[in-house]
Amino acid sequence: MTLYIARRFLGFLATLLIAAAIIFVLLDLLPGDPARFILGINASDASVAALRTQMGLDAPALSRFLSWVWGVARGDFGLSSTQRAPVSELIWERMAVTLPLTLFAMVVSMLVGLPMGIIAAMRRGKAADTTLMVMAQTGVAVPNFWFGMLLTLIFAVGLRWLPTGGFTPWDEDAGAALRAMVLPGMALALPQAAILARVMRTALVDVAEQDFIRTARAKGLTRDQALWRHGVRNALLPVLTILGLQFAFLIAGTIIVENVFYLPGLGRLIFTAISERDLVLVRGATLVLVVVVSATMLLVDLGYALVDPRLRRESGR
Amino acid sequence: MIPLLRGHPRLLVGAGISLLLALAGLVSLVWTPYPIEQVVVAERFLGSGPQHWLGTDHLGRDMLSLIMSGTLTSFLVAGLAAGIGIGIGVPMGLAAALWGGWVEWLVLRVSDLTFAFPAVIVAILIATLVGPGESNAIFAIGIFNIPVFARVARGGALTLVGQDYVAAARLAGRNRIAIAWLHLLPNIGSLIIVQGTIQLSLGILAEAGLSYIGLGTQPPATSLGLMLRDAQSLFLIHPWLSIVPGLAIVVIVIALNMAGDGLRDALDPRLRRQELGHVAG
Amino acid sequence: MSLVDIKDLRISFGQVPAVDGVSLAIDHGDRFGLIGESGSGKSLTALALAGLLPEGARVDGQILFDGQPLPANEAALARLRGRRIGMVFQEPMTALNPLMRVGDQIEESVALTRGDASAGAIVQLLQEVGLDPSHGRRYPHQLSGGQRQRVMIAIALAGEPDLMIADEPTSALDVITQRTVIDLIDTVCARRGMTLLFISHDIKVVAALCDHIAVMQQGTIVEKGTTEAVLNSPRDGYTRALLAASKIPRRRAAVITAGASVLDVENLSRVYRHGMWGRSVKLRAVDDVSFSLSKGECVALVGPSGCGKTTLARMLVGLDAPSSGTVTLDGEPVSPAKMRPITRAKMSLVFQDPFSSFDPRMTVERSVAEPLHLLRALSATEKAARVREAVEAVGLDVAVLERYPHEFSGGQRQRLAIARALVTRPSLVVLDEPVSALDVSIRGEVLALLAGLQEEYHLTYLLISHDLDLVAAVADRAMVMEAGRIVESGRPDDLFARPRHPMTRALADARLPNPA
Amino acid sequence: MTFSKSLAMGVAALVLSAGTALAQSTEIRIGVALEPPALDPTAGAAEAIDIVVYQNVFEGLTRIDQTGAVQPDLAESWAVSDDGLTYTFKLHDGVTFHDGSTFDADDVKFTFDRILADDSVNAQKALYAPISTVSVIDPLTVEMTLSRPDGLFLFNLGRGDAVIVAPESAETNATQPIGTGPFAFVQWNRGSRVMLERYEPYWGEKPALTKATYVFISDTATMTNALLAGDIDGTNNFAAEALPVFENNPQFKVLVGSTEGETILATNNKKSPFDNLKVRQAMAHALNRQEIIDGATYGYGVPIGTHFAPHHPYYLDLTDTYPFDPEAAKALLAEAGYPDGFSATLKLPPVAYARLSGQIIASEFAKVGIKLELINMEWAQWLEDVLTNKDFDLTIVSHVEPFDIGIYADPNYYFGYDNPEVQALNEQLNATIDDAERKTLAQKIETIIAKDAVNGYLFELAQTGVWNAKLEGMWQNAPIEGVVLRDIHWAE
Repeated sequence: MTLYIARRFLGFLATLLIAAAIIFVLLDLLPGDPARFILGINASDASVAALRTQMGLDAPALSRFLSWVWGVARGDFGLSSTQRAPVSELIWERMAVTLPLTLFAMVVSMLVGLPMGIIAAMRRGKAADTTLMVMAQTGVAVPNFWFGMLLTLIFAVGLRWLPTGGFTPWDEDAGAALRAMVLPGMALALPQAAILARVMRTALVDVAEQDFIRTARAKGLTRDQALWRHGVRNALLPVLTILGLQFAFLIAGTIIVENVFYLPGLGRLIFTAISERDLVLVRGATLVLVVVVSATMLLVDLGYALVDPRLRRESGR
Repeated sequence: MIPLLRGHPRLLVGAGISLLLALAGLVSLVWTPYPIEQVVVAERFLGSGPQHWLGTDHLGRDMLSLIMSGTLTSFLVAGLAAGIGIGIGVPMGLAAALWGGWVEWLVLRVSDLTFAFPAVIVAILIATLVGPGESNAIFAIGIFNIPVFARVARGGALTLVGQDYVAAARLAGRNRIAIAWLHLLPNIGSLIIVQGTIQLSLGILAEAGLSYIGLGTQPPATSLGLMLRDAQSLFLIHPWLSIVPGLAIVVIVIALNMAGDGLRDALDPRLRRQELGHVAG
Repeated sequence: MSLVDIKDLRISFGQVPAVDGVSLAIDHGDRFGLIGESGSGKSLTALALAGLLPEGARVDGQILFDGQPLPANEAALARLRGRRIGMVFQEPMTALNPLMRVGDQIEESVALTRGDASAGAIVQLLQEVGLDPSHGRRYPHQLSGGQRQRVMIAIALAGEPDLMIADEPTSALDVITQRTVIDLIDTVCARRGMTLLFISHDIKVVAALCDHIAVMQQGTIVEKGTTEAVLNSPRDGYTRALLAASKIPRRRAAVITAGASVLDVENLSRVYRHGMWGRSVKLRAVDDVSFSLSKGECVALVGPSGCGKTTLARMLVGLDAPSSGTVTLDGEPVSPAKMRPITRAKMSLVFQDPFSSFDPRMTVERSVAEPLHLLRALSATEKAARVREAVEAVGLDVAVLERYPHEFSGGQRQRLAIARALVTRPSLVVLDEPVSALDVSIRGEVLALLAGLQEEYHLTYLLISHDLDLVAAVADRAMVMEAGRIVESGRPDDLFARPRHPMTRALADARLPNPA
Repeated sequence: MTFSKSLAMGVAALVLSAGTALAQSTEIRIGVALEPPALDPTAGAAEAIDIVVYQNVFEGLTRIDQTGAVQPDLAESWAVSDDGLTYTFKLHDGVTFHDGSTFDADDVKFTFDRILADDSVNAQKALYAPISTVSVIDPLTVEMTLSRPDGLFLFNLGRGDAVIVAPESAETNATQPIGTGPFAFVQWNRGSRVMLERYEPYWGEKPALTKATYVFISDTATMTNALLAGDIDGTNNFAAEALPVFENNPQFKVLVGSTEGETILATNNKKSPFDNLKVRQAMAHALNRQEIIDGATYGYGVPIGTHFAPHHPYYLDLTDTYPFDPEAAKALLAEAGYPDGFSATLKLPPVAYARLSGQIIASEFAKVGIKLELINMEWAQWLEDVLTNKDFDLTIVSHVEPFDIGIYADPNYYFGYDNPEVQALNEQLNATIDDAERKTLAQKIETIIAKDAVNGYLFELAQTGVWNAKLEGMWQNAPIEGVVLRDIHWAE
């Protein structure tokens, strides 16, 4: 087992290092000069040049990259050029929104998607199966910003149960912060729940044909009991891999949903930072995002080994 | 192909609708009821009527023409993105299955890497490098497709690499690349097609998402996602403007998914039987 | 009043009747054997009795268990299955839940039937099936095929059933494990006085275990009666053919041209390393093997599963590289890397599973012609001629060339595999369990074909098999392998009459008496 | 139309029936589309900074009122020497910064030394170039001498770029703004909101509001929902296309005013074929201003014929210099040597009015043979291409700086117009103080740049604010960038 973890962790670190290099190189090529952006239309070239040196933009690329990576290792992401605040602080502020939102959406999508998939598989071919799968099909097909709009119109504008958006920090008013999570979380969770339902159903239908289900029935279990006790756990393996991928979809999705519900999330931070050419901030935020997504995929892989004893002893791929 | 369709209504319906819409898109290359760049502000927000079957948008452009050319762009973007995914992802997957060892380790790391970069971030980075537009959306979504097809190809190839006919081919002196081309690719072809339809539908949704934050297709060209974005702020005044493109997206994605599922059922039994092989008795 | 009474059972999928009017009765304590080839409907009959038929099956006729018709609703049927019937299936690899310890899977069966699942009951069951209590903590993938089949039997016995149904329990096991499992079923049924329904395509196994036999063909019972009656004086033609096919015709001794050795193997070994640097575990799959084959000879390589015979075979044909030692064919070196195409064309391999040895997407012609890729000198017409010649040599019509593999039966595919092996006119052909995947009736034809080809083209065969009757009948010389080493070799009749090495003796003892 | 009308009404009814949450009588939440990159108006040009802090957190020596006139602020009164070169300011007594430190002449000297320093990062440094010396006479008196008379000097002192900052807090104003204004900074949750509260020891007249929160909402549809749901009380500038939702809704009031934003089709005069006057005249004839206003800003916006704000007393209506006449345009193009037109690029910054008018103009120009390729850009890339490198054919942008006709006298400004006569007139204009004289000079310049069709003058950007019906005291027009909270209060 430790061999399996060691190999995967090594891979994880390698991915991060390459990702950091790619982010740095890509951002260095960005056209547009941050200093010019800050000083605007009428600023003279002299003051723009002054700001550039002040921000250290003229040093050679490699030394900037090395100092950046060394800084990141120590947790210091540098100073944001537009917002004069440490990047790590800005990112942490935004993570306090994006992470809970993504986890909320994951939980909702699991609570909705998995049971849907299981019931559809249990009632395969019957009415429940087709209706659930049609719902899943439509769920995947609706663009989440459109669904977000619909949710707002009904629950926020119409019924006034929930805010139309915005976010009050957790320490200030946890209740309001939680309420601010509900609608965006639902908008994010819908397509993922639909995907989960379909994957769960296919996995369970495949497992139902396995020999050990027939053995379980031979022991005296009914078809449903056999599926529930033995089938579901085995069907979770393929579902687990999808969960890892879904987290990457969710993080991407949050950027769009943050716009619809004007949430101060990491996605919008990156989006505005890029349009303001705040390279230090973009670099730091993108790297954090990449680390979070890769870490989740690593966790899912390790989770896979935990659930499936076959991977435990040998050195898995 | 015909027996394939008869047995599977879902495939028939799904493929039918998707092809019909794709055809409508293609027609827009040659002809649309009105040129989509033609702006007639005076005639904006018209409901559906004799001249404009689906009415006009906020710039007086004919909605039917916009939908047709929008469908074409959406299909084009999603199609090319899937093409990138297949073109790069499948060879990677096959190489991982055939060579194993560090090649496989590298392929897995590259796919982790591309997954770690959510499509939207890549789109933002490219948009600022090259400027927003269809090519940017194609590239961003394409990158995100690569690991998906790499995984599918690797998974499919791994089950086949253990088959005796692959050993027989090696005995016949075929090198790995010949084996991949002659034996592995044809046998995972159906897996790729099924995944292709799914990635196509996800690609159309992704393009809509990118257009929503202004990074996808740019005017005067149009796409379903862009139409949806422009109409979003007018939702309470002219809901029709966002219902039409929204429904178009939903119908296309459902049709593509139905085609994908139907294809999986149609191709699967044959695939499954020969894949497992079974001992007599 | 018999325990099981099946009257005019009919099972069909859509309009296709898989079982067409089967009637049979099994008395308490009886040992009933059901023989038939693949597709004869024998397994479906057993599954119908246990109410485990796949979805979409339409069942007519009547099944009485202990005088009562099988209950209709699923829950009652499940309870009956659990308490009164124990089942053992064919494929041990997939019959157990991979994510649960085997002990827990036995415990579940005990809890379902007897209410209390005391640890003692489980240990007692494990010992009864010849497993050590510590095996209970293991996962299925940590046990051998034979051990898993014992776990299956323990599960079946948990509910102290009246009827044990064994559907091909041993056909996936090698000969030694097969014998131990058969003996286990025999002693267990005797001790518990259980009724047994044993299903198999192998007459020897059924004859060894059962008092009554029924023979099924295409969904109907063609003959029923006591074992002696059916075996000694079979009334039905099909039964007679089946019995004849199980006795393999002895081949005339080969004329060996002395001195001309085709293949020379010196100190060949293959070592697998597991684990990270320091604590690596060495597994010696093939350990310092040396031998040589002379032209026209048919040599057998015999041993239990996992003894390394397939690894050795793959090294001989240059599929895998050895850790040390050399293989030379007609003086030329053999290894996956540096090996001239001409040398590779001089040898070929016929695989065990006919269904996985052909690319489903390729026509028979392209598959058979593929080895010709090694002989670039040949022109296209010469290649086409070779392909036709090979196909006709194995007794098939040239028309097969345009068709696809899935349109052929197992036997025909194995013939095509042999044609592919001959197309480059090799001097050495390695046969990896060539007939063990085929129905008994077809084995004879394929073996006769192989013998004929050997004589006609002066081929040298290396036959890998765990079927001692086959080896005794066909091979000139046999080499017994155990844990990667060749422990004994000589003429098969001498070996099995006076075995010196314990493994050879174990193989000899595992042979079932030839019926009649 | 009927279906959509009823839907809008339906939603409005819903809002009514749900009963408006009783808004706290002294608090206000204002929706703003763009979040400021920082909060120091003296070190950044973004309009979003001024919207939050100008005249709320920071104050200057003078301030601009709702009509655009200059009013005294921290400077109680001032005396100007006859030659207009020396200004002596009398400062208010008892004024404190929000961190308690006192305000006096030293702070004024520090502020202007900082603006004029070599390494100054002030966006409008050029406007204050005429200042040669700033000297402290006594703690409450400051004297400034100019190198040349400047008619706009007092106006420029009232801009956000010249607010008075204290040496102790200047460096951290970007994130912790400390000013002398009626509202003190509370906190800034980036990406979400900025909170201000009333500064009790304020020296001047105390504002009605005790708490003000600026909420950043970039999406128009979301802003609509936030207003309808009562999550925000109003917004100073709402997207014109969604106004119908609020126009006939008793819950809300719509304030339509003008801004200083002259929206122009900027033309690269140094690049062929745009260096040819006939081509520029042809383009002017091809523009249908009314269709652009209807399409891009839904009818809100005043057509302009030159680069000047219509609400300004000096404005001259020159819209009929080149009336909409496609035939004349084609004829002029033929004369200029382009019988079948030409193709060019139109680079558009990421704002709605530019993207929409771009498409309309492209369609209008196509009718006279000019084929335009639209290129959409981010702000940073637009600034670099158009401003710095002057690498563009045509672009659309709105110049929101007040009284900025002077840019036509700067030959290396991005649209590259070099007319010595205009440069001389502008020199003269800056040097004169007398109002009547300044008017005639300004109008002369307006006429020349109109005739020369330096750029395609489209329309004055309107400001369409949407507020809760019970709110009063909001500015109708926007003579200067900012949302001044001073006079805003709830009706009851």
